Amino acid sequence: GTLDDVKARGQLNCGVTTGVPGFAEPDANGVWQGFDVAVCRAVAAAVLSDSNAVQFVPTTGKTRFTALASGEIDMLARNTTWTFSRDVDLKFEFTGVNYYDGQGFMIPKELGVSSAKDLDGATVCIQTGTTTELNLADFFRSNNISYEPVPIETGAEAVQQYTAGACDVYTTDASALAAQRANFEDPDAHVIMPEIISKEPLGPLVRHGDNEWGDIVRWTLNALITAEELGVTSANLAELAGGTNNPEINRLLGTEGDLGGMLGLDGDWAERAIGVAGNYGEIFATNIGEETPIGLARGLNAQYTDGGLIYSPPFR
Amino acid sequence: MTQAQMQVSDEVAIEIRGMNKWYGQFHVLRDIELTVNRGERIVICGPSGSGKSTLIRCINALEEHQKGSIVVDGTQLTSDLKNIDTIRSEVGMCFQHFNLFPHLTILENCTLAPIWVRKIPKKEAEETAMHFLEKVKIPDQANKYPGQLSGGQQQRVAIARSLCMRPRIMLFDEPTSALDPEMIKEVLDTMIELAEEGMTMLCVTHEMGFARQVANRVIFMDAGQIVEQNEPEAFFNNPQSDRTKLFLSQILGH
Amino acid sequence: MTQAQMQVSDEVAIEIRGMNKWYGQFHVLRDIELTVNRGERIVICGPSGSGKSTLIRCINALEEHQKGSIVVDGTQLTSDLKNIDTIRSEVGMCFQHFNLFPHLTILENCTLAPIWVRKIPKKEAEETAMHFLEKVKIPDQANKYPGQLSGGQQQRVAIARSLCMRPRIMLFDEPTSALDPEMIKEVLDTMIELAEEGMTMLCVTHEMGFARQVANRVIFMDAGQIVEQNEPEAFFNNPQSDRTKLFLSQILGH
Amino acid sequence: MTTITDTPAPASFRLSSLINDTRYRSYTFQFIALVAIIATMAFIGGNLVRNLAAAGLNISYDFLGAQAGYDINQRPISYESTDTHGRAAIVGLLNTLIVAFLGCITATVIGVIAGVLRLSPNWLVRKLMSIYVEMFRNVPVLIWILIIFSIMINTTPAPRAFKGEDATASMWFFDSVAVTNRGVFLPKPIYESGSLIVGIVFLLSIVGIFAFRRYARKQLYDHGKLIPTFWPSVALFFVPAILAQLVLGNPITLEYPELKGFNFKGGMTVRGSLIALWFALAIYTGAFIAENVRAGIQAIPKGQTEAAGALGLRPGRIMNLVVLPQALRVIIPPLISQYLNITKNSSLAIAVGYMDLTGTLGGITLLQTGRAIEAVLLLMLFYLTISLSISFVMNIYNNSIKLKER
Amino acid sequence: MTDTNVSFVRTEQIPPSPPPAAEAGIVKWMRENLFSSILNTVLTVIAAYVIIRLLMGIVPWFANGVWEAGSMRECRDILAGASGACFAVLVDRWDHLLFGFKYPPEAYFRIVIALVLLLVAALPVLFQTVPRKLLLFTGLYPFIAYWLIWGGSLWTPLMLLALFVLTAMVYRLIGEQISTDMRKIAAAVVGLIAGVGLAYLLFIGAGELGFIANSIGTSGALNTVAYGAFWLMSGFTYLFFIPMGIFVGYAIYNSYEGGGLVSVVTALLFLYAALTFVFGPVSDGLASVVGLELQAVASRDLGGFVLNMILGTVCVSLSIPLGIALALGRQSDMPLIKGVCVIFIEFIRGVPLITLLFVANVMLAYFMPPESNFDLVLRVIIMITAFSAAYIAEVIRGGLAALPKGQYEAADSLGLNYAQATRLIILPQALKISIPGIVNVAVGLFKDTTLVSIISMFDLVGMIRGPIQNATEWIGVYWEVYGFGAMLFFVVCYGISQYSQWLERQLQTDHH
Ligand SMILES: Nc1ncnc2c1ncn2[C@@H]1O[C@H](COP(=O)(O)OP(=O)(O)OP(=O)(O)O)[C@@H](O)[C@H]1O
Ligand SMILES: Nc1ncnc2c1ncn2[C@@H]1O[C@H](COP(=O)(O)OP(=O)(O)OP(=O)(O)O)[C@@H](O)[C@H]1O
Ligand SMILES: [Mg+2]
Ligand SMILES: [Mg+2]
Repeated sequence: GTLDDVKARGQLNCGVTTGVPGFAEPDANGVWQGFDVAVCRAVAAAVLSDSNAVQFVPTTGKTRFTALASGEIDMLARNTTWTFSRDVDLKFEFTGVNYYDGQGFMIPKELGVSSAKDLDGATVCIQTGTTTELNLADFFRSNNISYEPVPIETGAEAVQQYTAGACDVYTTDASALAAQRANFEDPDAHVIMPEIISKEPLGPLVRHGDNEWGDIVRWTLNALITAEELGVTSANLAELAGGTNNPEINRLLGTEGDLGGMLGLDGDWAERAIGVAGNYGEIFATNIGEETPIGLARGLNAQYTDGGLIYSPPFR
Repeated sequence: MTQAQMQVSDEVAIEIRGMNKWYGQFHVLRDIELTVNRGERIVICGPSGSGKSTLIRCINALEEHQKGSIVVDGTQLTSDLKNIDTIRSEVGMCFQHFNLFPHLTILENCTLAPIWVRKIPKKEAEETAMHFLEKVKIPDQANKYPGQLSGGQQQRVAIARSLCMRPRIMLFDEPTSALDPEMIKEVLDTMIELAEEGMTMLCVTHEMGFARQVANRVIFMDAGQIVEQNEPEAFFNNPQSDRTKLFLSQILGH
Repeated sequence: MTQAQMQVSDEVAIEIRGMNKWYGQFHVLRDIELTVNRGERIVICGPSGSGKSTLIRCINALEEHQKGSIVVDGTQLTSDLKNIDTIRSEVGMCFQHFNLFPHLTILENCTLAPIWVRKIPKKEAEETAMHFLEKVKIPDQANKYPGQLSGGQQQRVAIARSLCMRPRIMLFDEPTSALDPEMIKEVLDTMIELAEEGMTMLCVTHEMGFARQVANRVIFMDAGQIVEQNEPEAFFNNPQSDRTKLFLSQILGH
Repeated sequence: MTTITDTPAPASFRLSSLINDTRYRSYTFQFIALVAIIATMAFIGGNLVRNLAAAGLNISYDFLGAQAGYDINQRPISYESTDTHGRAAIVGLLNTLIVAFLGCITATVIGVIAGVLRLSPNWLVRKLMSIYVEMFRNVPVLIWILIIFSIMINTTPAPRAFKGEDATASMWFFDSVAVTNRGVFLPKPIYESGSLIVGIVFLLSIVGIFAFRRYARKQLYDHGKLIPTFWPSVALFFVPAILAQLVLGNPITLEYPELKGFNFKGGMTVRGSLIALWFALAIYTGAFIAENVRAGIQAIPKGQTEAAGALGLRPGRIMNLVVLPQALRVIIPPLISQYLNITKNSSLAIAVGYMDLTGTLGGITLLQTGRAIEAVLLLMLFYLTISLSISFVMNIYNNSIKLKER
Repeated sequence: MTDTNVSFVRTEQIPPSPPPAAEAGIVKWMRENLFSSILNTVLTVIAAYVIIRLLMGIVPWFANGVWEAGSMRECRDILAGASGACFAVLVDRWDHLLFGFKYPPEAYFRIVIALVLLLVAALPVLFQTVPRKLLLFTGLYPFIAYWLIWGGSLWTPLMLLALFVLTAMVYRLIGEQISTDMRKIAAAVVGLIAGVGLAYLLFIGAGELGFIANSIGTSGALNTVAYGAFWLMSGFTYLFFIPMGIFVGYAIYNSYEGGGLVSVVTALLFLYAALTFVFGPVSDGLASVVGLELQAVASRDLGGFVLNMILGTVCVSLSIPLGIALALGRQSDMPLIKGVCVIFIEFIRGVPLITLLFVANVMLAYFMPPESNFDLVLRVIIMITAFSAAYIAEVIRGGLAALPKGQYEAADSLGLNYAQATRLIILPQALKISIPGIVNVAVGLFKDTTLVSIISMFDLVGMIRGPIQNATEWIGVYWEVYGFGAMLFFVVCYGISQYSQWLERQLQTDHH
């Protein structure tokens, strides 16, 4: 199975994007950084005990599925929406959701538009490569308004067109909108509209059929989430790993039970995964949280206990 | 038939006075003085680079001269386009490499200029063309393309093409030097025939047999100057200048 | 020296029986019968297109014949590559346009085939080559490229190149017709020398002087057939067929 | 002469004849090659089947019939997001053809002008043209497409710049044409009753132009009268149709583009993406064509011009009657490959968001359906067909004008 | 009536004199080159206007350029509204633009050395006057460059080199040096091995075809046809697997006299055996004794302009032999071989490179055995090589066609066989004629390597469009990076095309 391949190789091949700020981008030193990247690193740490034993394979919208299907990559952690046909028809297995997104619109304030329903006749820049085009078409068709789509390949080019006024509206996942707006010359001149026209649950995926490997990816992600829920942070990780009186934490960190063994890993796997960059909340905060230039609020991505959708099945 | 039997009138066909030409700093033609009467047949010879080609190209305004005057058939050669046109329609020219138009048939080659320059109706132009093609003995090739003809045939077509413009003066620039020996004769025969009809001709050539047979006058050029001119017999048998003697000894010894 | 003085053995070098060749539907060679003895020197002439080149190219398997048999030095020319190779290494050929290899020096031209085909060590091959280059009187050009030589020299190199393979039979296809008159003599001299040494030669040529001087036999071809063959004196002075007479009158009158 | 026909018995067949006999040799080699090809196919095909099975995929073109779900902004034929992927591919194909066609024409015009100007006696023009040619020939077309697109977006005004009292941009030609960074908005003709007649008149006048030119040629050939054709042709082109339009009381009206809401409405739109791609391809390929044209003209020996001059032809006529007809024969073969290059390079359209074949079938369709193999195969098939047709047609033309040789 | 006074003799020479004053100097130059006619004057004015406008736009942008800043925002602050470039991005991302973002910075010097050596290696190929001895270095260069760029143990390229040399030696040994009897024995052995091997391969292939047929099934008319066709081919192959093996074995055996086929096959067999059985263990063993290691770098980590350079040089050099083979194949008089070559060439020339890159990216992996997993760079190299081979084949075909028929005939009449004639006579001449054409293809190909950015490789353009433009601090840069990229390509391509023009002139004078 994939697990053996990865172990034999000593390296995890993880498909990412060619660059989305905050989610996956190489920094000035050429090191991949970002929210999606952190998932890959966590898996690598869990499996190979080395968060740097990851080969990041940049993929485009077109190439990501074949890269995964052909075995070039072991997992894809790229803003890929979990949809029925991808899961069923293309034969992939989505192992969870690390970011709940939705498609939104950004528009210059001066146009004075307050609702997406007022966009009749607008020119809309779309960053192609995901489900965006389809959502957009559905939205305008169901609201019976006309528009002019302008498909753009990269986010940077879309922004360029949008800021030059070549389109009135820019649509893509709300997270990216926020991230890009933050870098505008004058961010306040643009508003993100309230309508979110689609559900975009983004998460890592693996090939169909290798359930052991799928489980590892799924539960590594869940470990990060559970860690936040249970208050396990990178600061107190070492201390808690010594054993606590919370059995759930103990099971998570391997001091109780043998969850790791069931996965084909050792007992410390989750500790290592969390140790890379902290729990889900910490990863969020360092990569895309409100303190970063991306400046995303937790919103839907808060723990269920805080009214969000982030929810991990129990570790038992 | 010798040259004496062909008539030469007193009328002046070409008059060149104090003509000078430079290529950049290089003085190719120096103080050329030359008068050609109507009906005269002049052969120009001289070593390579002496300016023979340049001289006859100046007469046809293919090259500009910078000093002196050239009067052809009473028309002064200036940079005035009208005069150039007049002169060019009076003067026909044959080149060493024939320069037929490869994309046109022989007949079209011959009728192109009459139709577009002389504004002669096509039918009439074709009749004239056929007449001259007959004269150069290749009427049957009229609908072929130049590429399909031998060198000698091509040169004869080139002559016919010039004749179709009914020029009063013909210039030849080494018309036979690119030909195989067998073909030279064909072309020279055509030229001799032309000479017999009294065409005024200036011919750069080294065919000395031809010069003896048809020329009224042979001009020897060297270093851009006319060094010697004389009737053919006198020229060949009794050259005056040393330069001429040397040249003749080379050419005839060959 | 006349042909009578050169020895001709009884051994058969080339035997052609009922050979026919077609290009598509066109019957180029018709029922050719020809026996060449070792040491014979045969000149083939005939009007253009009569199939002379085709005949000697068939002997060298450059063209395939479709009917009849060709036996060269006891080897039957079939489609078997081995036989073809054997024959080609027995038979040298000189072309009208020399076909030297322009990217190799004269010496390399001469040693290429001995080294690669005969597998002779390079050094030895070079010695042989120099020997033959001396024979054709251009040893000093050995390190030049063909492009730097005159036509006559090139043709002599071509002969030397063939000789280096030590062929027992030489074929010549109009070896002098692409040359300027001065150079023809050089080449003919070389060929005469070769003939004197007793090389079996088949030569397509219109150099009648050469034919008279060295040939044992002159063959006249027309329309793909051998029309007449005879000893040179008899052939030139007393041709039998009308076709031959006509041809000779044209060629000698020229 | 004796005619013995003792044909030799054909060399007896041995196994080694298969290799050594010229009669069988080539069959042997081809047979071996055939077996090798089949074996290679088997290898590749077997792997393909096995890999697809392992990935749980199957080759199927059913997706072409499924609903596409995305919109395309430039639709030569009607298309909705509810139409099929197949139809979307056709739309893309037509868009490819449109940009390739426009590109070829414009590149030819640019190339011919630049090529002729490179031979101009004017030093400055000559240098300028060679800078143009070298600059474009030596930088990748993708970079040029991106740069030109960017220039277009950033130097032309956005529609909203036309808005309001203090508009920073204004329309051209009496408010009929708007040049924006979304494209160019042009008046669109509206056909009312009677416009058919105007149309017919216009067509007739075009026929008339050809007839007139023939007539002029005939006059020259038959009566030696040279009639100028340029201005009469221009007049013929415009006057009858305009007259008909006036006489019939303006049956054809123009719908002018107007700024309404976000965009200009009404009229015709030439989208920015099309313009950028078209322009980039044309100007890039134009540089190559310019070189071909220059080489073609220079390949005509100077003797041709001189001979024509000596016959008394004027320079313009020399160009038309002698030089160009010959140069054309030199220029056409490389021109064919430049046309093919434009078509192939148009596949970079997606870089500027133009929805060509690669953008639809090879882009969003591939992306949405994940049918990579099928989509890529179809894509190659389409391009191959286009390329082969272009070179087929151009080769026929080329052969028809070839020079006759001995 | 004749002019009696024709005779004339010049007694003194006219010395050459300088041309009249109006015919020289700058005024004349201006008159002739700028203002010779009304049209030209107008053109001059227009051209001057265009140039001035362009300069007015570009010069201030350049002059105001900011070279030191940490981000786009800082640039904007420094410029404070004035028009100006933000060249700071070039400074900041210089390494990435040239080498990609993953290549270890401490190994940059290796690439620089490899590129410099490339120039040296190219010299003897490009200039006839350079000593021929340098060609030896050219032959060694690929191995050196491989080691420098990809790193790893030096033993790998060294062993490869040794294997190639050994293979050549085996070839010569069998072909020339051993006695005829020995060669007969060798021929028998090699023929047996090759025959059995071939029969085995065909047997496997036939099975494979049947497998394909079965997995297609017979649902649908098209499938039924394909099913039939595959079974037919399978049957054909089954029928012939033993006869083919025997025949090929026999053919090799039978050709012992010529020596050619035997030695080629022996050499290939040797190479194959050595690569599979000896190569790995020995080079590993040697590496464990003496390291000679450079830090290994994965192909994936190559990027930036260097990736363009590597793809360009590797693909062009690989495609020349392939192109030659295709061109010869296309000239062949065997319809099947000719047909295959024509189809390949026309197919490749008929589709855009990016569709082929898509194939490399999404399809090629499916054509390979499931366990083999070679990386994207290699796949891309394969496709680009195939692509440029088709174009080079056409160039070489032109060169072959330009050779006079007499050259072939002379070679034939001297008894050279096809391989000898081709190698010694035809190719050297045809290639020489084709060099300018090949150089042009190479320039085109080098430019086209930017298309790999479309399949998510980080070459120069990919680097710009991906990581740099999406970097948080550099959002909004455009002209600076593209201008820089354009300039890099311009310098290289212009240099090469000037070379090719020089060469063309050189060849022209050669011919006379
Ligand atoms: N376009 C030109 N530019 C510069 N110099 C030229 C040009 N054409 C000819 N010349 C020079 O002018 C001189 C005379 O040339 P011309 O062709 O008139 O000589 P020629 O007597 O016809 O020689 P040939 O017998 O070789 O034809 C030569 O030295 C030549 O090099
Ligand atoms: N490859 C070919 N295909 C078809 N016909 C050919 C071919 N080669 C030669 N011929 C024809 O065969 C005939 C004989 O040609 P061949 O070259 O043998 O004549 P030849 O006697 O050598 O003439 P020449 O004196 O002109 O060399 C000619 O009519 C020629 O047109
Ligand atoms: Mg001259
Ligand atoms: Mg012949």
